[in-house]
Amino acid sequence: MTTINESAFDVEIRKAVLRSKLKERHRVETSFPRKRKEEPALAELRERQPAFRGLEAGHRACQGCGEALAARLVAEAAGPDVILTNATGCLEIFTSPWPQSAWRVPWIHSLFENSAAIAAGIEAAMKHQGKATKVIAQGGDGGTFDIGFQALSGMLERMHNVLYVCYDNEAYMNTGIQRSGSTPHAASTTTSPAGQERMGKRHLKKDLLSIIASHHIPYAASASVAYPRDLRRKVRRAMEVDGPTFLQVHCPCPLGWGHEGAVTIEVARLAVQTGLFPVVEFERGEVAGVMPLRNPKSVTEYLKRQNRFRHLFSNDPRAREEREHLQALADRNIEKFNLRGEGMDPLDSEGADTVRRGGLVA
Amino acid sequence: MLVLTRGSYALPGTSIDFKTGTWRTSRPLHKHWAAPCHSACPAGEDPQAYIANVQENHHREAWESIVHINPIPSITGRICPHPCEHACNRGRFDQPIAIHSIERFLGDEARQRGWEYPIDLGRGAGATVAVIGAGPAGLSAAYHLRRRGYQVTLLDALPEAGGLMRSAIPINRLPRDILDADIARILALGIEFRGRTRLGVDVHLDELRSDYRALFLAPGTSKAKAWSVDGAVPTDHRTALELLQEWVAVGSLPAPQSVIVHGGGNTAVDLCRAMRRAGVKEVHLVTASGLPGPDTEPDDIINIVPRELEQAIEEGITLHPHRTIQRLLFRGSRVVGVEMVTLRKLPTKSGQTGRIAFEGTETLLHADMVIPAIGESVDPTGLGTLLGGGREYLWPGNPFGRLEHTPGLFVGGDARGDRGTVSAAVGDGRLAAAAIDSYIRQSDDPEVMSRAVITFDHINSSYFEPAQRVEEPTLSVAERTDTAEIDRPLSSAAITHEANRCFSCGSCLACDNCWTFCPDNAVVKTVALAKDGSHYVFDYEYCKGCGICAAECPCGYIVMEAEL
Amino acid sequence: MIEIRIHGRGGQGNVVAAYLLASAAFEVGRYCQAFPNFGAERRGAPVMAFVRLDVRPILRRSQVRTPAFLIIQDPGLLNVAGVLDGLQERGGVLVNSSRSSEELSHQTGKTVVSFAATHLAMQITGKPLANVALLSAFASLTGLLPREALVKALSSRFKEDVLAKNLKLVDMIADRVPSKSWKEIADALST
Amino acid sequence: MLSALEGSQAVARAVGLCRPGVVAAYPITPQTHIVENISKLVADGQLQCELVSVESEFSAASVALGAAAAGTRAYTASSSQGILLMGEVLYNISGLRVPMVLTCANRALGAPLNIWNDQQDSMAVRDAGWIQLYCADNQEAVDTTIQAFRIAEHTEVPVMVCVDGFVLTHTLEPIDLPTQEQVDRFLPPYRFERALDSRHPLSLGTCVDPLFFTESRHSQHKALLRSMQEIVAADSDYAGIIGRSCGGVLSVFGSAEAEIAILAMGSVCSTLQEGMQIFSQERVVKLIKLRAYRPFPVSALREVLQGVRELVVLERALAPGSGGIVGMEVRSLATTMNSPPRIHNYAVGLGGRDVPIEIYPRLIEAVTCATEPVWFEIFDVEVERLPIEDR
Repeated sequence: MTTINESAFDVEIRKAVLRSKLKERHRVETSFPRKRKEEPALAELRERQPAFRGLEAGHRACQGCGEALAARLVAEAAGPDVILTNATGCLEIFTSPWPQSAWRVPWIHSLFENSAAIAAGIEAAMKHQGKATKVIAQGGDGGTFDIGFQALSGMLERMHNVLYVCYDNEAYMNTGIQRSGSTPHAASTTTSPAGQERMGKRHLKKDLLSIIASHHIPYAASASVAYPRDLRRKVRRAMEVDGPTFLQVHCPCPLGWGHEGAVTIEVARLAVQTGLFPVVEFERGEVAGVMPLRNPKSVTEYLKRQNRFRHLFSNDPRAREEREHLQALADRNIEKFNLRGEGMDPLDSEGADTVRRGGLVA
Repeated sequence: MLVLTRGSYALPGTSIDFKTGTWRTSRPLHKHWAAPCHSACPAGEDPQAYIANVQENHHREAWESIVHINPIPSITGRICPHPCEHACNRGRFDQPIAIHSIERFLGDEARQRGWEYPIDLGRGAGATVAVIGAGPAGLSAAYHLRRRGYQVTLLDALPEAGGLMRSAIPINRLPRDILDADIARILALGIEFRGRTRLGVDVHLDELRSDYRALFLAPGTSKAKAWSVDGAVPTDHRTALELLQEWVAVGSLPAPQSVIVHGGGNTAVDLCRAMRRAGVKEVHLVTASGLPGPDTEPDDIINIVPRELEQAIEEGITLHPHRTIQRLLFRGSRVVGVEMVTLRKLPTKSGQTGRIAFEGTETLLHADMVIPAIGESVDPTGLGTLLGGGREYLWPGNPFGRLEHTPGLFVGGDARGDRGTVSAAVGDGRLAAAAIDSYIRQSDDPEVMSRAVITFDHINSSYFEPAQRVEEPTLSVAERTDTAEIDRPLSSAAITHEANRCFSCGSCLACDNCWTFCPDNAVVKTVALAKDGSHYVFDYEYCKGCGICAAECPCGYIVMEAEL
Repeated sequence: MIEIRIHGRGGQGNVVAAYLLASAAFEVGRYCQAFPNFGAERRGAPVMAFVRLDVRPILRRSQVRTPAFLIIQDPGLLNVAGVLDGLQERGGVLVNSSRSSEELSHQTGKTVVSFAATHLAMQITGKPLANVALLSAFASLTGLLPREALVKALSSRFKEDVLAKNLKLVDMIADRVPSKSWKEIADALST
Repeated sequence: MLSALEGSQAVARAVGLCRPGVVAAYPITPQTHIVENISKLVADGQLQCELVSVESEFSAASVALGAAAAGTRAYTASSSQGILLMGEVLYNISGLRVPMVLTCANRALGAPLNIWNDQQDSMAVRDAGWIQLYCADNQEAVDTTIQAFRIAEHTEVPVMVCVDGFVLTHTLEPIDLPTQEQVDRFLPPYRFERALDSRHPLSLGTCVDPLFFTESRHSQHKALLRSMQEIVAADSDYAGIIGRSCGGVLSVFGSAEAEIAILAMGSVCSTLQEGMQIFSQERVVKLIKLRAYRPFPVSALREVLQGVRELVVLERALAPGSGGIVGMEVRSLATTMNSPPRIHNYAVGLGGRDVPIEIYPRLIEAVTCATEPVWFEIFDVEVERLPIEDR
């Protein structure tokens, strides 16, 4: 008989492990576990992927979910020595239906509006414990642009060493597609429906990134799931910074935007290539880099692929007006951030996703 | 029994217990399409495959991949009109891959570096096969038979092997040292070559048929076709092939003031250029085909290597596309010109296409000499009843060249009647060798690969950058001679650049896109485990069937298949 | 139990005076309790603080309604309604004023001791804060708090130069008021 | 060592003795002095902790939650509206079973705006799943604060230490602070088994569906009930090391046989205690000082109420439209007694209304004269100040 003092927690863990082992599917380790011969080959391969797998398969996101992809890429680029917080929202719900969790990094969900504050607390604890573990706060656009904005602003102002990642799918998707401060102008949502009197959302998409950058933080950037290499680079960049950093990741929601899951990436790419979603970097409040647009595309290319803008293609004369309005907004972005490229650039909107044999090293 | 955890925490990665694969209604599959270049190659090469090797700087593997199909890439790289490039999907994006340059580069590398043909003679069947005609079809057949371990005797009427490649292709397009070296390398594999052996004179079919288990006939076409315009023939009538062969062998050509060559093949253009260089001031090429451009349907483009056409124009050849000769103009017995008429290849009532001349478009063109370049037929000498009934070609009627009524006899190359390029001849030789092997082993015909060809709309071109196609440097018009090769070689760096332009149509590029973009971690990266040769496997336990991988595969290698 | 009420204005260190008084008493072994009449008043507005001193633990936490002593930080406060309310019959009033004790006693009908504390404080500390001066005077009047107790209390709150000046002020005040004239009352309440 | 300290300063120093790693707070009267004093300790290098000056009470609670979940001892403090702004987080902290300590400097809730003391704020979050301990004086505030960390960490239930605003927080009185060595002996370093740790990556705060939510609430309820033993144990261990006890879940003053009893929470108990001494000639009375309101010590109360015929329950808050809050719960437990006392329920001292010592005889008189039990009344309402319809 052993005399090691086993805490209640250890016992719980041990039982859970035993349970899982019975089902032959379980891991606690973040590193790739040893070969288990009795396992099927695929399960073994799953463990031996050349990238850190922060978000496991089996989560319950919709087919073609842009946010799931973005979160997966962020966790991959950031892990494993990282702690994640998560605002209430789709990502939180679909990754953590007890007793399961898709996260393979330490993760905590508290509330809708306090992801940044929870992260600040964890960061303070890491500092106190003398650990270098980086903290990443995550939230959707609702939890970031709207309800969680105050906590986020406070966290940035206090210069916590936290990377805040906003998965921007431009509406409250978890509750069924209600408009948020991030919903683009003229988009139809369940609380900004298009109808006889309205052409979707009346207000503009909040320019959150500029507001964030105005906190004079070391690094704030936007990125898109359509450009994973750029996204990974920005995550790594932010991870290197000792101080508050911010990433706004544009990620389509097939359900909320009204497109097939298969075209998630295409839609995201068009958002960038039209100038509607500028991919930019700020350092200490100043624009420090942009992804130039090689050939800015017409916003129509982007709008027509999504049902949330379907009313903009009706016979109503306001439809044309709103399309032009959106085009003007895109043009304004292009002008404001000087997005128009000067010839071909390997990191512009058409070069940044170039593939080559053997995959992406970055 | 599941027991609540304190504060309802969960263990990491336990979502793996939840099989989201059950959500799926369609699933991604790897579909190994035929690349258009592969499908278009008369020799049967798979350029996409060897370009993939070049991308990884595996030049030798690339070359081995070619010579598995075609033993003379350094020759075909130079002289083939490369329909592969015309078919290349990249042509819909910017410009096609310069496949011929890559092929030529690899062939030259192999020769210069002394790479040996990857042949395992150990499995030799030992049986004897005779190959008649040492042109590209015969050489290819001999090579492929030798690869299969047969004892091959290669017969040719001429003292040296090479056929038309030696007799009719200008030296400045195909330097003879290269031709000699490549042929020598093939023959050195253990092929017995007997030159100066003319069928029907020095050897006879019956005797060969009894001495060898099988025969491959590749005599080529050396008999000038009867040519006249409404029954009229110039008194100084010479065919283009005759003149070209004379020029290649002897180096002399008639040199009138002006010449009209009638035809649309390489022979016609080669002759035009030779005559221009021989001092003819005005050289006209009248061809029923069109020039590459928006006005010309793909199947109506003149069958000439585009760069050669450009070079011909540079050298001062005047082209008359979509024209034919309707009448010869005579002054006494001497030809002084032709009447041309415009024509187009159009669908006819029968449902096929035909060339229709338009009344009222007649024009006159004056010249001192009119030379037809409209092809040749098989010399019947020694072929006996095989060419009975006034037929000009052997028309085997199957891709293997098997002559159905004479077991053990196979035919390929120009003599088939439906070929016209060195590459096609090489392809014939390869297929015939396979068929001969089957015949001798008394097994079924080898399977002919018939994968669907992937079109441009399956390619996700977002993932590729526009990039200028490399062009081989050429000698300036002033520098050009009869012997110096006009097209100069490309550097290894240029070849790598060019190879990297390849879309890898319908074949996995191992770019990681599917692996990167799967929101569900349902694409697993592997090399060892993928049964279909790709670098990734689908984890159907978790794949929800969203289709992102298929949409974002740059190469069209992933398709969605409904699951009922 | 001795109950004291201190009247002042926001910014005059009224609560500090109460805390110092209680702390000083604590230093001589008394139980004590000091607390402000918690208000939201801003600088200049009349405020109060309470002090209880006893030889037994003090339990009650109600406001001081019947003080034995009043300490009034400026004469203007005498005009504020309720300032003198509940003062025990024998109780004393210590006022910071340039008017004489007699004059003020007459005016209020109470036993008043007055002196110009602000003026003195200004001379010594350079600041117009009467609280420490009044405290010293209170100590002298009642004999409750020996100098050492005051020194300890002040030392816990002030440092270096400020402390030195305040101590100087304490010493200077001691004989400005009739020493131990309220000792009898104080002693009576202390049993 | 005994020293004369302001209540807030004493609490701050007690917190400091507990060596928290992270303190997060947002200023609100009357809590401010606590945080100011902690800040001073940090500024003077007497406390090594991360002081996070957040932008709201909501974030204060969240930061403390994050820190505690990451395995660091965390502390926060607030009052009134601040407690309500934290409300959502408070439920969350307890549901996650993350231990931490919060000082509530009790204050009324607006509107109308009022910064003074009553206990409406902590009452408003009484069902947030926190242990609530009420302090009668500043010595108790100090001792309870130190005990609270141990209770929280042993039970993994967060503890709210309720200290009456101003009446305690701003009152200077002699307080005995234990030594660092004593506190260290009592309170071992924090160790949270489920701490966020990249070597052991758990997921906290998952979504529990109807199939298990009932059980999770049951577990939480049980944890609160079990914490009763830990409250008593911590108090007695504390007494063993430091030599002073706070009476566990409740204390009784006066004669055990008394047939009249007063039950109260917080600083009003001190005044009543003195009232009992001063007015001892009136009647034999016992004072029940309820320290643990959550968990609600049903059996301990039932025991001390044996033989009581008249029970006054005093509240510093009310449930408008219903009446007393504590009174209602006491009344409900009394129904389980064989001979329950008559229960008279009063709210006193709302929004800083002074609770004079005379309240004691007045209450005794009121209940002894009452023909019917007083269901609920706000004591000391000046009727003539009311609009006619509200009298």
